[in-house]
Amino acid sequence: MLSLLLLLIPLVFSIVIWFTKGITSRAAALVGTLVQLVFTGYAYNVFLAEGSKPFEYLYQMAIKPNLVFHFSMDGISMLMVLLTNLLLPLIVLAGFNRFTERANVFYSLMLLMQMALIGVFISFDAFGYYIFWELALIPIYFIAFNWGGQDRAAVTLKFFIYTLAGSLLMLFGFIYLYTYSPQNSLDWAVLKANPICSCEQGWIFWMLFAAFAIKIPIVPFHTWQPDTYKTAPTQGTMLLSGIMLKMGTYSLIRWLLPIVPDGFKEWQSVAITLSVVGIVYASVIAIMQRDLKKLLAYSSIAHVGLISAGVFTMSRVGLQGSLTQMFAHGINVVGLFFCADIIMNRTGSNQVEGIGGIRKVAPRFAGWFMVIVLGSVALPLTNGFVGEFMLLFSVYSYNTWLSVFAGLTIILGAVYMLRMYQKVVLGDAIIENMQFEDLKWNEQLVLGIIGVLIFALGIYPEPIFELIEPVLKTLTP
Amino acid sequence: MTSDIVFFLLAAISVFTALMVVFSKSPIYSVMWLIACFFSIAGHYVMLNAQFLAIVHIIVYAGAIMVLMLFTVMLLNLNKESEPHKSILSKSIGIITGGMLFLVLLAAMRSTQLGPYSAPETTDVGFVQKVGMKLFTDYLLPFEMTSVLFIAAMIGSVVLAKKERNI
Amino acid sequence: MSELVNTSTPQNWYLLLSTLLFSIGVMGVLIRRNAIIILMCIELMLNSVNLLLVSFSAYAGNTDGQVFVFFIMVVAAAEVAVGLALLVSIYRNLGSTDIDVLSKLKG
Amino acid sequence: MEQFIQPINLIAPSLWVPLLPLLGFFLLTFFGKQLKSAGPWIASLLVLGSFLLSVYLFVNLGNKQSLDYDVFTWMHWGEVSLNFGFLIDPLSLIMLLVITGIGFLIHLYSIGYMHHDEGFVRFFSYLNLFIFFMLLLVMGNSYLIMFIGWEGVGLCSYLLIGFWYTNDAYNDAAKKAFIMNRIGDLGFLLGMFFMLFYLGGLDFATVLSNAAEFEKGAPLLVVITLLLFVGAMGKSAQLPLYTWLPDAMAGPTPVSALIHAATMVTAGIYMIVRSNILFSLAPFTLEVVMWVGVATSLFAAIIGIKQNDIKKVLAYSTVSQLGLMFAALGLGAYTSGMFHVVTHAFFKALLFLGAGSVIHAMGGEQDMRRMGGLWKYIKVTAITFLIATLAISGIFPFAGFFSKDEILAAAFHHKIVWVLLSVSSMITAFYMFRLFFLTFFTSFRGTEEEKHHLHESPWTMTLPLAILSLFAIGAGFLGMPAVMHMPHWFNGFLAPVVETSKSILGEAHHVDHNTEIMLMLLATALAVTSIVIAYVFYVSRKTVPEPDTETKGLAKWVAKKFYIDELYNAVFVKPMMVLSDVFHVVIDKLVIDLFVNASAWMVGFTGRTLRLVQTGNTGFYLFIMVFAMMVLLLIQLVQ
Repeated sequence: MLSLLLLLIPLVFSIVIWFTKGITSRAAALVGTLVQLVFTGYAYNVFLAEGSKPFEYLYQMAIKPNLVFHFSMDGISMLMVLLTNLLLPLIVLAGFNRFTERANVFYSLMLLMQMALIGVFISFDAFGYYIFWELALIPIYFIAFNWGGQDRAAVTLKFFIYTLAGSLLMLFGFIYLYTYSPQNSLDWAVLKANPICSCEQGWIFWMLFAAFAIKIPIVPFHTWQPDTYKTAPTQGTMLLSGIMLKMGTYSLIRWLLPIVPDGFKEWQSVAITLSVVGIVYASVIAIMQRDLKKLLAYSSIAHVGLISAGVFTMSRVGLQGSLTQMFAHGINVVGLFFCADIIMNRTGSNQVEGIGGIRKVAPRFAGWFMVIVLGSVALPLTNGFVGEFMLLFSVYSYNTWLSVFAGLTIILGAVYMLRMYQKVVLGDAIIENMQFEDLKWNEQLVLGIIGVLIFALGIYPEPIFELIEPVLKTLTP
Repeated sequence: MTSDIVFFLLAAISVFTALMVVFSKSPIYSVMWLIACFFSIAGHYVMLNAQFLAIVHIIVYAGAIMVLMLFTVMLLNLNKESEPHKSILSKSIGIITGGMLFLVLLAAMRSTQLGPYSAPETTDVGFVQKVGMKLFTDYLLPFEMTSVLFIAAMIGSVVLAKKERNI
Repeated sequence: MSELVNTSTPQNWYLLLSTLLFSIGVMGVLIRRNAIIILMCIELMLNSVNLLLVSFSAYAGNTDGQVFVFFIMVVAAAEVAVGLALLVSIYRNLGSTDIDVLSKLKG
Repeated sequence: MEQFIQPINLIAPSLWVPLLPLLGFFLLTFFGKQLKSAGPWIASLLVLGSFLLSVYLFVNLGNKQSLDYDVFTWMHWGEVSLNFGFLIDPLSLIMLLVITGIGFLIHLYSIGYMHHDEGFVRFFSYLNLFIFFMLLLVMGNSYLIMFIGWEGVGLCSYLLIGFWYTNDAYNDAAKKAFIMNRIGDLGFLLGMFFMLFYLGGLDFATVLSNAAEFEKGAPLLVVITLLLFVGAMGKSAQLPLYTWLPDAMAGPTPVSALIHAATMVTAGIYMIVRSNILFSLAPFTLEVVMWVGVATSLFAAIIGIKQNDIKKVLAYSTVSQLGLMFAALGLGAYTSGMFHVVTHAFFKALLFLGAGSVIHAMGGEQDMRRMGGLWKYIKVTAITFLIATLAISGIFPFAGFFSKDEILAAAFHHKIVWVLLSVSSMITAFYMFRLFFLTFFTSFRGTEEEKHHLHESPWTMTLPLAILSLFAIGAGFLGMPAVMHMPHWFNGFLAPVVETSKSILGEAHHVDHNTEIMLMLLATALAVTSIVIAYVFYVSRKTVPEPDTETKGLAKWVAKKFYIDELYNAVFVKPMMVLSDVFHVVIDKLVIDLFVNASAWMVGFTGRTLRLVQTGNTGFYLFIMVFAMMVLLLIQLVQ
C-alpha cells in the first residue's frame, strides 16, 4: 500500500498545483516534494524494518488480456525512489529565485513527472512499467517544449520521436514475452522464473535494449541528448539527466538482465564495447565543447557509458558499482547543471569561453562548484569514486584491455572538467563590469546539500550497499 | 410444408424487390421497391415468431426511415433520372465483385457448423413480454444510451441540414 | 401456436437468403452513383444482417439476438437521419448527390 | 612481520594524526572570516599537534612494533571487502615525521611569506588539506587508502599551483599537473585491479604475503609493478611524465617547498619501498625503474644548467634528485633511496624556502640575472642557502653527502649507471653553485628600487630556515657509512620493512672499505671541481647568463628544455583537440545524424508516396473496401 501512496502524493500535489498561481505554485511544489521526501524517509525506515511486504499492491485492470498494475519494492527500487524524491525538492528549490512563466503548469508537470518516474521504479509488472515509462515522457516533453530555448520545436520533436521509437520496440518485445509466458502474464517474477527459449532471447534483448540504449543514451543512440539538454529549461535538464536517464540503466538491471539472461550473455561483448567506445568518444567530444550545457551533456554520456558497461559485465561488482554510480551521478549531474544554470543566468552567456573570473566575485559559488566538479571527476572520498572504482574493476574483470580504454575516462574527465572550470570560473573576468552575485539562500542550500551528499556517500557508501546487496545476490550467479 | 411455401414466396419477393431497388432508374422507384422489400422481411420476422420486431420493423423502417428518404428524394428533386450512367466496365466490375462476395459468403456459410441447438423449450422468444424483460433488465443501460444517441443524431442532422447563413 | 413458428424450415435457407440480400446490397453500393440509393443499399445490407440475427435467435431460443436487432434499428435510424442531413447539405453545396463529384478527399 | 604486536592504546593517537589537519581545513574553510588572522596560527598549531603525536607514536612504537587496524569497511561486494584502515610501521613513521615536521615548519614560514596575500587564510586551509591527504597516503594500510591520498595530494597540488587563480598561465600549470598525475593514477588504478583480481585484496599484508608465493620474475608481478611504476612516474615526475613539475613552480614558494620538493613528489618512492617485495620479485621492473631514474636524473640535470628562473632550477634539481632516488630503488637499495628522500626533504625544502626568502626580498622577482650580491643584504638566508647547496652537492659532512654516497656505492657494481649518476651529481653541484653564485655573489644587478627594498625576512621565515639547516647538516649522521664504524641507524630502523626483499635479492654487492673511501673521495673531488668551475665562471669572470633571445644552438635546446612541452603539445594535445572536433562535427552531426534523419526522411517519403492512393473517388474507396473484405474472408476460409 505504501507504494500506492508514494505514487499518489505527487499526483495529488500535481493536481493541486495546477490550480495555484505564481509564487504559490512553486511554494506548493516545494511543499509537495518535501512531503513526498518525508514520506519516502518513512517508507525507507519501514523497508529496512520489514522488507518489501508493506509495498505490495496489485490492481488487476483486465483479466483477458491479463493486465496488471503490480507495485512492489526491492532494494534497487528503494534506491531509485530515494534518488528521485531526494532530487525533486532540490530541483524545485533550484528554481526558487527565478521567474517561471505559467509556474502552475510547470510545477504541476514536474510533479506528474515525479509520479511517473516513481511508477517506473516500483512497477513489477511490465504492463504498468510500460505505461509509466511512456507517461514520464509526456511532462518532460511539454516542459522542454514550452519553456525551452532556441530550436525547441525541432529538438523536442527529435527527442520525443527518438525515445518513442525505442519504446515501441520495447512494447513489441513485451507483447512477445506476454504471448509466450506460461500464464500469459507480464509479472516480473513470472517472466524471470520462466525465461523463453534462449534461441529467441537474442532479438528480444535487442528489442528491449533499443529502448534502454536510447534513454540512457549509449553511443550511437545518443544524438538526441546534447541538443535536448541544451534546449530544455535547466530544471527540465536536471530531471532528464538526474533521474530520467537512470530509468534506462535501472531497466537494464531490472528488466533486461533477469528476463533475457541468455540474450544478455550473447550480446554482452557487443554492448560492453559500445559502452566503452561511448565513454571515450563522448569524453573526447566534451573536451572541445563550446556550449556549457552540451559539455555537461557529453560528460553525462561518458559517465553513463561506464555505468552500462558495468551492468553488462553481469558481475556482482559491476551491478553494485553501477547502482552506486547511478545514485552518485544523479546527485552530481544535478549539481553541475545547477551551477551551469547559475552561470548562464547571471552572465547571460552559455559559452565555455568568454566568461571567466567568477571565482573572484563569487568565491562561495566557485567553491561548491569545485566540489561538484571533483565529485564528477571521481576523486577518492567523493561519491563518484566509489562507483567508478567498482565499475572499472568490473570492466577489468571482464577484459583487461577494455578497462584500459574505460579508464581513460579518469584522465579525459579531468581534462574536460578542469578545462571548463578554468575557462568559466578562474582567470580574469572577460565580460566587462561583470555583475555576478554570490549564492542566494536557496542556491546555497541546494549546493550545500549536494556537496554534503557528495562527501557523505563517498566516505560511507554503506547505506547504498545495504539496500542493494541482498537483491544483487538474487540477480547474479 | 405450408411454412416452406410461405418462406419461399417471401424469399422470392425479398430478392426480387432488392434487385429492383438496385436496378430501377429512378430513385423514387427504388424507394418504393425498398419499402416492399422491408415488408417482405417483416413477413420473415413473423414467420420466425418475432412479432414485436416485425411491428417495430414496419414502424421504423417503412414508417419512418423510408418516409424520410422519400421526402429527401422529392425535396432534392431527384425523382427524374438525373444520374449519369457509370460505364459498362465499372458496372460489370461491381456486379462481378458483388457476385464473388456472394460466392465467398456462400462458401463461408457452407463451412459453418450450425447448431445443434437444444430444442427451444418455449417459442415465445420474440414476444413483447420477453423482449421487454430483456431490454429493461440486462440491457437497460444500452437502452437508455440509445436515447442519448438519438438526441445526438437529431441535433446533428438539424445542424447539418440547416442553411448556413453567415458564410 | 407452434405450427406458426417456422423452425421446420432449415436454417440454412435463412442464411442463404440473407447472404443473397447482403450481396445485392453490396452490388448496389458498387454500381450506383447516386448517394441516396447507396444509402438505401446500406439499409438493405443492415436488414439482411437483422434477418440473420432473428433467425439465429428463433432457432436457438434466445432473446438476446432480437435485442441486438432492436439496437441495430436504432443505429440505422440515427444513421439515416444524419446521412440524409449530410446529403442535403452536400446537394445544397454541390448541386448533385453523385458520389463521383465527392472527390475533395484526394490526398 | 609476525613478531609485531598491536599496541591498541596507540590507535586513538594515530587516528588524530590525520584528523587534526582535516579539522584545520574545515575550520579555515567555513570559519576563515571569523577567525581572522588567528586562522593560520591555528592551522600551524594543528600540524604541530600532528607532529607531536607522530613523535609520540615514534617513541612508543619504535621499529619492533607496528599498528595495523581497520576503521570501517569502505566498499564491499560478494566476498571482497575493502577496508578503510591504517598501518603505522617504521616506514610510515619516518614519513610521518618528515611530513608533519617539515609541514609545520613550512606552515610557520608561510605565515610570514603569505602575510600580505588576500588569500592568506585560504592558503592555509589548502595546506592543511594537503597534509591530511599526505598523511592518509603514508598511513593507509592498503593500496586503496594510499590511492585516496595519492589523488588527494594531486588535488591539493592543483589547488595550490593555481592558487593565484586570476593568472591563466598558473591555471594551465595547475591543470597540467593534475592531468599528468591522473595519467599516472590510471596506471596505479590498473595495478590495483590486477592485485585485487590475482592477489586477493588490496591491503599490504594480503598483497605482499600473497605475492611472496610467486616465483621471481613472474609476468603478473612484472605487469603489476610496471603499472604501479607508471603511477610513481606521474607523481614523482619521472621521464616522460615530468613536465608538470617545473611548471608547478607557478604556485607560492612554500608550496613548492612542501609539495613539489619535500613530500608529495616522494610519494612514488614511498610507494615502491612500501611494495618492495613486489618489485624485488620483478627484476625486469627494477631494471626499468633504474634506467628511468638514471635517465631522468641526467636529463633534468642538463636542463637545470641553462635555467635562469631560481625556482625552475630548483625544480629541475628536484626532478634530477628524484631520478637518483629511483635509480637507487632500481638497484634494490630501498633504504638508501628512502634515506635520500629524508635528507633531500630537508635540504630541498631549505633551498626552496631560501629561494622564497630571496624572492620575498626581491619583491617577487625570480630571474637570477637580475639578482646578485645579495649576501650582504640577507645574511641568514644566504648562510642557510649555502648549507643547503653544499648538502645537495654532496660535500662532507652535510646530509646529502651520506645519502648520495650510499646510492653511488650501491651503483658501483653497475659501472655505466655509476658513471652516469656521478656525472649527474657533478652537474648538480655545478648548477646549484651557479645558482648560488649568481644570486648571492658579485654585485646587485636589479633596479635601484629593488635594491632599496632588499630586506631580511621576518622571524617566522628565518626560524624554519635555521631549523632546517640544522637538519641539512645533521640528518646525514642518521646513516653513517660502514667505513666510519658507526651504526647505520636508518637502515637498522627500516630493516623490518625490507627484510623479505633482502632475502629475495640476495646479499647486496658490498664494496670493500678501501673502495668505498676511494668512491667518497672521488665524489667529493668531482663536486669540488664543479664548484670551482662554477666559481670561475660566475664569480671570477662575472659571467651573467645572456637574455633568452640570444641563446643559440645546443644551449637554446637546453634552455628550451629540449622542446619536450612543445612535442607533447603537438603529439597529444593538438590531435586530441582536432579529434574532438572531428567526432563532434563529422561523426555525431554527419554520420550518426545521417542515419537518424534518413529514417525520418524514409517515413516522409512513404507518406508522400502512399498519399497518391487517396484518389478522392468515393466509388473507388467503396470498391476497395468490398474487395478487401472479400480477401480477408477468403484468407479466413483458406486457413
